[in-house]
Amino acid sequence: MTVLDVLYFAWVRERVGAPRERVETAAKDVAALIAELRARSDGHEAAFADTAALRVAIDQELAEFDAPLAGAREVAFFPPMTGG
Amino acid sequence: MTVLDVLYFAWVRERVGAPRERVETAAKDVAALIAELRARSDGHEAAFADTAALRVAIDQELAEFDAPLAGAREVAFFPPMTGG
Amino acid sequence: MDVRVQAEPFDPGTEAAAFTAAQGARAGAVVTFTGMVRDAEGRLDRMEIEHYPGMTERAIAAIVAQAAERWHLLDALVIHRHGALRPGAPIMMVATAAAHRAEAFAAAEFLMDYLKSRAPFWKKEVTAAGAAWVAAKADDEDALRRW
Amino acid sequence: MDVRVQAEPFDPGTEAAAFTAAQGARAGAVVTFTGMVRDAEGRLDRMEIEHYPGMTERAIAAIVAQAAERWHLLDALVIHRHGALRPGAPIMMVATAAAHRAEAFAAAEFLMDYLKSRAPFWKKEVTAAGAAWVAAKADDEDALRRW
Repeated sequence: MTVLDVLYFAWVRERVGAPRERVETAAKDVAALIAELRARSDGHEAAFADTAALRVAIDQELAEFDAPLAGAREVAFFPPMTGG
Repeated sequence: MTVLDVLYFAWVRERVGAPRERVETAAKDVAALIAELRARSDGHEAAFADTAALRVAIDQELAEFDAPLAGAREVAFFPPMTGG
Repeated sequence: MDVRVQAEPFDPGTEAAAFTAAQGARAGAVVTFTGMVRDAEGRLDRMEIEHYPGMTERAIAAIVAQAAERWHLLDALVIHRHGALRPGAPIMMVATAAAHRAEAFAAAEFLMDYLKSRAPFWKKEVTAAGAAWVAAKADDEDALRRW
Repeated sequence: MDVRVQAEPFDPGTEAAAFTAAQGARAGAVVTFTGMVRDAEGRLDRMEIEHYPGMTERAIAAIVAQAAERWHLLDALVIHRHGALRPGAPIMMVATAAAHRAEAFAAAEFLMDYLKSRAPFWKKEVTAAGAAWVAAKADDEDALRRW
């Protein structure tokens, strides 16, 4: 088991109801972590209902859903970015 | 016969030795006018020696060498432009 | 190369003047882009911009380094605000300096395309009728493919 | 739409600030280009720019009108100096305002490409070794073909 800081932004944050949480997990990759997070609350379930609408960053670098979590300390979930 | 204001810019002006002159001519088009101008002096001859290096404007609009001069009042000769 | 992510307003003209003056006679071309809070219909109360502190600065620095190398930039500047912004307010600006215009233009467009879709900012529009997150545009994703 | 052909210096930052502020909340994007007298090797005494009074203003106004229509510009500005300019001095600037960035960028690049090859200016470089007219580049002529 490792402990991750999980961060949420924009409407993902609003649905989850918190900007961040500490999560103890044995998930091997992002997809497995999502499966665990969804079960936490109705808000989490709503946030992760459509993963095609989500982006993920591991330790502040954009990543794919099958990216391994080995060594990760911070995982962030958010919608497609709208900067500029 | 009509009277034209003929203007020269950049190295065309320097070779001709004057920025403008009034020219009485019966030339039907730009090419015919050039043939007349070349005979005026060695400077003119040098300025018009390579017409591929020249551009022409009739009444302040870019034109081709076969453009008719009917109705024209001002004809300008210059090298390719280097603005910006 | 200068990257600033800030809540405070900035003045694009002052920034453009300082950036241009700093180039001396090495640069032949400076391009600036300024993005403003648009509100053509006058229905917007404010734009709220959220970002991911830490990742934002890293992502922008990486994009700027890539642009600088690819187009031999003499200098580059990115300023991006977060927080609540009023209609008409400058959101962000990019400036690029290069020997020739083609490089300065290409680098500025590249930076904009990447900032739109790869820097962790999220915009929310707040009107009298409520608040809504701005959706990412397929066009913006497509724009990245040309580079 | 504003076109200025002048011997006097101008400050690109001041112009950019005024141009941006004038757009209110209609425009989402402002692009500026500033061209400076480049002298990377420090050998230039000055650049002398000759133009064709009358035709210059007509040609630029025509180019600006074309850009404004094609890219739905909300505003455009062209300033171009003539006379003797020192290394590092701004020669000219273009500013475009549009709803979205793609239009503002395309219009600014189009204006630059046309000003390079279709506005009657001629540049002469003066160094300690003498003076030479700047030759037009085949690249600049090619750049027009993309529009």
